[in-house]
Amino acid sequence: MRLVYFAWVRERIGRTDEEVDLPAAVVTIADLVSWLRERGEEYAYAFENDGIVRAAMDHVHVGPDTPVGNAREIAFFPPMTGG
Amino acid sequence: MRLVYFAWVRERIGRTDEEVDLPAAVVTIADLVSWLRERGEEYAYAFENDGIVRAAMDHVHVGPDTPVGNAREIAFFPPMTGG
Amino acid sequence: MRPTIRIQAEPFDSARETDALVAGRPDIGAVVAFTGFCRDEGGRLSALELEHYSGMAEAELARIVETAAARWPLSGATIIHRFGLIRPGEPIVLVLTASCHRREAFEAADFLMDYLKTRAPFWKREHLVDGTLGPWVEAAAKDEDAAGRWPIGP
Amino acid sequence: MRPTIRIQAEPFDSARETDALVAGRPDIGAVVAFTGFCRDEGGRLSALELEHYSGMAEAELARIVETAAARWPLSGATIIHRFGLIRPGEPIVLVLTASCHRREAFEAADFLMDYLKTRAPFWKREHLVDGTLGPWVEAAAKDEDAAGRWPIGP
Repeated sequence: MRLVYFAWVRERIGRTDEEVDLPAAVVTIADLVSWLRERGEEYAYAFENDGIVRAAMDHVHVGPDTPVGNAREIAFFPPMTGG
Repeated sequence: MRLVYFAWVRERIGRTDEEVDLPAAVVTIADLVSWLRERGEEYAYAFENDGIVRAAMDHVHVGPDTPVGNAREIAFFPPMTGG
Repeated sequence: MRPTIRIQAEPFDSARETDALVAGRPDIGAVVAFTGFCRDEGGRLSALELEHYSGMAEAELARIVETAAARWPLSGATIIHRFGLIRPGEPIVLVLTASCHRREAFEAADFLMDYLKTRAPFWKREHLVDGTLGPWVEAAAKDEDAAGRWPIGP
Repeated sequence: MRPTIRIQAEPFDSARETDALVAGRPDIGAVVAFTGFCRDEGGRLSALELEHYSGMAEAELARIVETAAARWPLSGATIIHRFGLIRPGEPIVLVLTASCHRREAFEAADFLMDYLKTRAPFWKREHLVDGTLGPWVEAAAKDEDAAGRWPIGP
């Protein structure tokens, strides 16, 4: 599964994207965030406050309870500031 | 005093403008309308329904109770349909 | 804020008017432009003829803009209204509002159009595709209602 | 209604986009154009840097327009959003809505901007006049509130 990061989430993690193999225990977006936090302090820093970072699955906004299923690409990013 | 007419008020009266000397009894815009109605059937036709034709005094919208005072120009016209 | 108000027979260029409004003003974050076009009313019209009360039209538009500027913090405003014969697809009126933030620009443009429709001395007459002169356009009750949406009127 | 949605580094020409929207459509009576500009924030900023999520940005803007088109009878809609480095005074975003009557065009443009601000994957970062990189712009609570004004959301 491909993970992509944007804006300060990207900067904190220090990469734009990566391929990951998720353990079976990761069912939802929230599980994925918990799993990422354990991967290193850069991830813990990016996700330090619950409810700030947003997620999208295959280009569609999703909430923390959404099952990751067979998503090809999951994105994490701060609240949007376009326009 | 100069009177000016627009759109179908102008067409019904058959002129764009005219100079008039008002009798002392004409105090308000409503008085002026009543006086005009007596001047001929073209005026009676233009003002046949009360509350339709609008008035402006020296380029400012006014209501029927406004005193005509020393106005230089009084305009009569249908409800506006610009924009 | 010195508004631009013009009444003219010629078409206008909304991009050029917007450029003029924002030039040298890096505090402006939002511009709303409303353009009103002549419709063909399902193919019935060959043109609209716009009559106006010269002198009062400029004065009334200036008063309408003044009322908007007292209500919203506008950085600039432009109103251009055409007169004469206007063909379907051609623009009739342009209202531009500029502000730091979008909410004010949207509300002020909306307000200006509502008040312009009911207070600016312009009258439309239909010219029909069969070559005859159609009726004067009747004022829409919905325009009066729209102007009534704004608690403080001019 | 086939909307135009573009994400590009280059500036845009709002008059040309409006012409394209209304060409051959004499049923259109109203076009509302919203243009968002880069502000200098009192002289503090040298530029804004716009990052976006390519692919999702286009898809999300298409969904936002679809939601608007289901709610208002739109004859056309255009959204152009720039990315990259944008200087104060330069345009960032253009939203155009076309309809028979002005009310629908105004409401749809207002709605599109509110939803674009809170849902389209774009992020702004400040570049300061002293040459340093400033912070990422924080999402404004008022933008979330604004999007909440519309009872039916996407």
